[in-house]
Amino acid sequence: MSTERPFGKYGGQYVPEALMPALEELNEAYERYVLNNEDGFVDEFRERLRDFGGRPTPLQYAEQLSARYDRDIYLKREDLLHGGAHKLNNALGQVLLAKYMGKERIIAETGAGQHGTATAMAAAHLDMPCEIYMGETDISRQRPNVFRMRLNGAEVNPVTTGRGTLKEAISETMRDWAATVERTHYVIGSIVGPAPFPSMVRDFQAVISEEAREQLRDQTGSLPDSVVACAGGGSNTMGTFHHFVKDDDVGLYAVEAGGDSLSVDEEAGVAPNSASLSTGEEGVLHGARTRLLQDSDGQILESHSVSAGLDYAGVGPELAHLVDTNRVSPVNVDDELALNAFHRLSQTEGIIPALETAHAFGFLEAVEAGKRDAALGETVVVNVSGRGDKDLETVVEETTARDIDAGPDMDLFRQVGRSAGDGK
Amino acid sequence: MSTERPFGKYGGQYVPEALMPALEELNEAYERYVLNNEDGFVDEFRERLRDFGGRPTPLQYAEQLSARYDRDIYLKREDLLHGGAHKLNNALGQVLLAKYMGKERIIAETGAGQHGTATAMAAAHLDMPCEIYMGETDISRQRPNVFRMRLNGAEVNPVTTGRGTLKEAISETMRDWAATVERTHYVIGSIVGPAPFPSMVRDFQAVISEEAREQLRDQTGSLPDSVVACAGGGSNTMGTFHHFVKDDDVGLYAVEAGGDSLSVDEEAGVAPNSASLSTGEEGVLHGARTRLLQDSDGQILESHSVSAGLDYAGVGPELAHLVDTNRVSPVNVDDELALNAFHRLSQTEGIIPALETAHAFGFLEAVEAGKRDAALGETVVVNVSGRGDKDLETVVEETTARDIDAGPDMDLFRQVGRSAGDGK
Amino acid sequence: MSLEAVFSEESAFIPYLVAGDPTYEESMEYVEALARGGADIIELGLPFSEPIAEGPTIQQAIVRALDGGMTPDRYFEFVEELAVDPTLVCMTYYNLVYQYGESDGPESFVERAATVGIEGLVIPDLPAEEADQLRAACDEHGLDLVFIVAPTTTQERLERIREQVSGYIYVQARLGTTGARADLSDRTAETLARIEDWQVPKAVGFGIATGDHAQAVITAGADGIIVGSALVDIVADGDNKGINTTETASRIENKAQELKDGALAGTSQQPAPEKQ
Amino acid sequence: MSLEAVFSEESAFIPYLVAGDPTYEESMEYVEALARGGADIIELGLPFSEPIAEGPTIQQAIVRALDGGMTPDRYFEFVEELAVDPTLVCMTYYNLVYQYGESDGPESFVERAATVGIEGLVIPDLPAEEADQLRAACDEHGLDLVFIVAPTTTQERLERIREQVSGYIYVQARLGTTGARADLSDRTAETLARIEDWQVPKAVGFGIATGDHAQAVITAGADGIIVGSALVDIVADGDNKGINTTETASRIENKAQELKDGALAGTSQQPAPEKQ
Ligand SMILES: Cc1ncc(COP(=O)(O)O)c(C=O)c1O
Ligand SMILES: Cc1ncc(COP(=O)(O)O)c(C=O)c1O
Repeated sequence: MSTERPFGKYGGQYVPEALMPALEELNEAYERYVLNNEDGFVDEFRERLRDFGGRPTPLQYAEQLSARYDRDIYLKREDLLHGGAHKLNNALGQVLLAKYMGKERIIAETGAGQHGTATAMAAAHLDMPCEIYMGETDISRQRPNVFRMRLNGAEVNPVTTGRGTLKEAISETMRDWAATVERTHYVIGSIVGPAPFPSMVRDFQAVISEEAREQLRDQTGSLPDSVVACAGGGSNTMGTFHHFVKDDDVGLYAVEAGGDSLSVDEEAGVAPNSASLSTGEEGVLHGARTRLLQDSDGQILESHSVSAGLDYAGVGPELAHLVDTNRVSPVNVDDELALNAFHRLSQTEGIIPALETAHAFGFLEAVEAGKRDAALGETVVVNVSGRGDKDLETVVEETTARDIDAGPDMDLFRQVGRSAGDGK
Repeated sequence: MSTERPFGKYGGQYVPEALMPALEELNEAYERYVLNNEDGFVDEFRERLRDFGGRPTPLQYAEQLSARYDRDIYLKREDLLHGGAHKLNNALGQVLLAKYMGKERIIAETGAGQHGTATAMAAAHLDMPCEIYMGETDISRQRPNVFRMRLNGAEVNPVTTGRGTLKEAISETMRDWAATVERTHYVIGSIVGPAPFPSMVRDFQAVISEEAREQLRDQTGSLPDSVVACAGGGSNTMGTFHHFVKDDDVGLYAVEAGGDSLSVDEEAGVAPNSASLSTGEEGVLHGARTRLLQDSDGQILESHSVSAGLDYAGVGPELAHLVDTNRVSPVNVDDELALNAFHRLSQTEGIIPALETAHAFGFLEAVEAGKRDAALGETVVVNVSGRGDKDLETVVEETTARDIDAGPDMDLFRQVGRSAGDGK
Repeated sequence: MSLEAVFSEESAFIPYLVAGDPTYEESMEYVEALARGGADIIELGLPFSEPIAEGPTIQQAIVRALDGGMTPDRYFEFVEELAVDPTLVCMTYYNLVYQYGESDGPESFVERAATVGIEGLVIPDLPAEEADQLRAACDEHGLDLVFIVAPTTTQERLERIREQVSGYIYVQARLGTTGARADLSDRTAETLARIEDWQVPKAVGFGIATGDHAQAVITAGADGIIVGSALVDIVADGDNKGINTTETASRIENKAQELKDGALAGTSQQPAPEKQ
Repeated sequence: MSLEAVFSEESAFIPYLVAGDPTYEESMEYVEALARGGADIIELGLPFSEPIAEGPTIQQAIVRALDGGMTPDRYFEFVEELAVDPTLVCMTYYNLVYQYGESDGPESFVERAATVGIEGLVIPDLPAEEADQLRAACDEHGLDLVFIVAPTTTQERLERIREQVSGYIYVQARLGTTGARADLSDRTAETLARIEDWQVPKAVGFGIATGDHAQAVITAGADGIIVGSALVDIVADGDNKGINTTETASRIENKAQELKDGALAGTSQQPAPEKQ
């Protein structure tokens, strides 16, 4: 299978031998159930996505943003999916597949906690025991999501190695998998990792573009001029792009986290951004050859973004390939643009986006302000990959700490912070 | 209009004279736009509910609960509505109506913050300035919702009178309205208040039962044996019941908050519950004659429930009428049953419900355990009125403080609490 | 004296206080001070837990009175015990009226009110549409039922209110809730003009705080002035600062006098009243 | 000595340490202690920031070595400077191999490794399927490429690995990551049986911690034992407790001796080896 290399030079299976048989088993299951709908897997998956997940999600015309940018802006509302982000499409697909494969236990990594909560929800729904690995740092900055996973009955295993964030959590989950592979399925949270994960996760997420393409044609009779999505690992991105890839005239923009800055501090081993498509280089991480943030030796850099879900040094191999072949344009938006976009969308459209998602909207504004050059055209579809409830504390902190033009007056937040604190 | 008395002896318009003309104006608008679809109001409302709100919401067969209770349990998934609760159906309807009426400003009260956030979202979406009145106590116990309202651009006005909860917030919003009635619309958050609010809010919420009835017939070919919904003011309740009221064979159960206990402490002026249908008496509150928690003099009692959204001394006049005429069965579930149900639904179905909603599920369990007597029948529709993200802190606190059988081991919660605290 | 009769003599000064604010005994002295200060009618508030028509000043007075143990029964005792000249009107919310006594409905309340010597009722959350039952009980027991007209009241509603009202009509000077203000609203004159031909005396309230206000309102054509928050402010101040009751009572008396004098000064500037 | 040649003499003891753990100089002494203790081959780890196959012990060693400034270039200097008898194998992850040198690809790394005297590579995240490029480079520069077989490895995959492997085959004793354990897995014998007829020497690793383990593994049919965490634990202990380098080195030497002795004791119990 790895010989197929659907993503050019990217992809592959760079994992310990102990996991290879599991990948072969998974690949076979992927082909049988997902690609060939054996035993009605795909039908059951779609039915559960509809009844449990709430699909289809709407494609909404955004009145205020369309006026502001003088283009027709359509929002694909993945924030309305159960759990609050696109993540459930994949988590539900994989947990269901694990069930078809006869696995008895689910493990997953999580950074922001969105994939972890989606997996915990799917596992509860399908009655599978579930353990989530999460870095200690992320555990303390994403408290509500830790609660949600625990409430759904999942164990949350704190990862104390390294900086205690997503990268370490993935490594740790792979280690668990290597020890328990026979009865355990590892639900990877994005289009990363060894084959067949990148293709499989994309297929589960592709429902986003399948619906959006159809919905836009129903609403306008035509295809969009461009499609915009944020990119961390890239699962919402490829999900939103997939069915448009063949439509050559549709521009595809993958918006990465520019973080504080695009430059790298080799000494400290830190890239103050997560822009692996824009600034990274080919390498091998977490089972796949892809574009990475790494130093000149090949050591992986610590990434940074105000949004925990984009804070990752790698990216899906398929996106790397589509960027190399000029089908997808990699762009990036820094923390400040993203925060401004967060507030703008909240205030003008009544949709509080995830900070990850806010990056996609930051790109629209950057183009409008002439800070980025892109021919977005008349009609733009933007994926609202998730809602921002999980980010409230971060946004309040970061907005108070910086000078965010579009932010509201922060006084009441401080006041509430105090009285809530006092009340305990 | 008040002479029509659609709810028997309940309802009416017990408000200051200054507001009466506004109610007449509203009633006229209600008849023109809502009842007669003038200028295509209803079409626009439904379109926005679909594209912005995410309707229809699914009717999901709940596998684990059905097995547990040996009945077919169907979940109406209002938790998937934008904002996370049924509240948007009403808020969007009223803000849109205000726009049709030429009003320039929106005000609303909120208790748990769910109606406030829904109104703030709808107002942002429709580009209307918005102010929300919220009791100081609620402000400090519902922090995330305060943030969300502010982020959506709404002003949040703290109400310091009384105990600083919903009852005081309603009174205060009425006062604002009395001063600004000419250009302001007051978006009441439940089927309470003076006519035409109870009918109008019900009509906006009736989409729940319209869909559920149709969906169940599609899925099973028949009607349910019973329909269960929690009842605070009763808007999700009547929304879920409305289209079944005429189906005489369908049992309708309104589940109130039993709080700590059903008995009343007249001395302290406190009813440690919010069960106005089960234990209250006829009276006049906030513009309507209905069933109330009051002392023998007619002073309104402070209500109590672990769920802020049910914590209200009154109830919609229509529900009071349907209870008097034996069409609706009023039942109640105490804090502990509700907390257990919260955990059970989270763990077995992968749906973290609002604490309000958890009461509806607590009723199923109480019937199963023989603690309540009700002929629920084979097929039961339960309204999942909202999601529990807003309640995480409360649940963790209350579960830790009590002995909740169905709760998970609370250790990680405490640990996270600590490290999050330390991290700051 | 019957309510209408009061107005036949001179411009009426109608102060409002909450019975039992801050305690039964103090409140008794303050009401007596109003009488000494020239009150013609006293609107005596029976405190209700959800006073939706009141601004912050009166809301707080209500909280004080409830905390002080005021109930409908105590209220009636209070009125019985009270030995003052001015005609007494009870101002409260409908739920207390409705719940009073053994059986539901307003009858028991009205009967008891009549017994203790109350001449009229003002129920701010009871519009004309909902008032039939209470109107009937008042008629039976010889009480007047005062209604409010607001700046927003439509012509159609004016007719409805006109049919129901007796004693006096309470002209709400401005939109909003009760509370003392620094200025007077133009809308007062407008509203007065709209009901110029009504037979019933017109008393203006909401926001009147000084003798000058009083004078201006009477000059604009009112037959009386209703003053609440400006007086309640003095009670609150006395309570907050621990001023002794006699001192507070005398401040209330002085304020009452200022307002009564203002009203009288206004009368002399009015076009000759057509006495009814 | 070439890798296969090592095994032709007696059961091989193959210890593992992370180069540069906790510092360049200390690490140098510890590796020398391994040699003194009887190591036949040394697997010298080049630390990578994402060591997905390692358990906690080696993860921490890697963090120490990276913090101590270890890089691929320093690693090669380290190997050059090292004057020991045992044959050296470099154990690292593929990204470091791939990135080394001016142009992408494994050639530069292999060339440099050969120059400094490394005889073979173990790359735990490089399965046979992805190894063609590296295999070619190793062939060109005369390095062996060691592969791992796991308890889960299927028959089909065994064939694929058999085609690619040289030097020795690393038999993973159990599922999971590296780390010293108290017991040995049955699955070791099972795996050894499955590859009994392979020409290449079989070294067993993952969890071997004592001389007794070593003996048991060799008795079960292995040609060598690979021991990492049990040795790294000593380094960690020395570092944590501030034990001096000489003392730690001698503890390492002792442990090495125990393991080597165990392996030799195992040999005598083995069925007479068919020498290839
Ligand atoms: C809302 C949301 N959007 C986007 C992402 C980024 O992931 P991906 O690029 O795989 O879609 C995340 C990850 O947590 C997320 O939660
Ligand atoms: C999720 C949810 N359910 C129910 C309620 C109770 O309101 P009602 O009885 O009007 O539906 C609330 C009120 O905040 C709520 O947030």
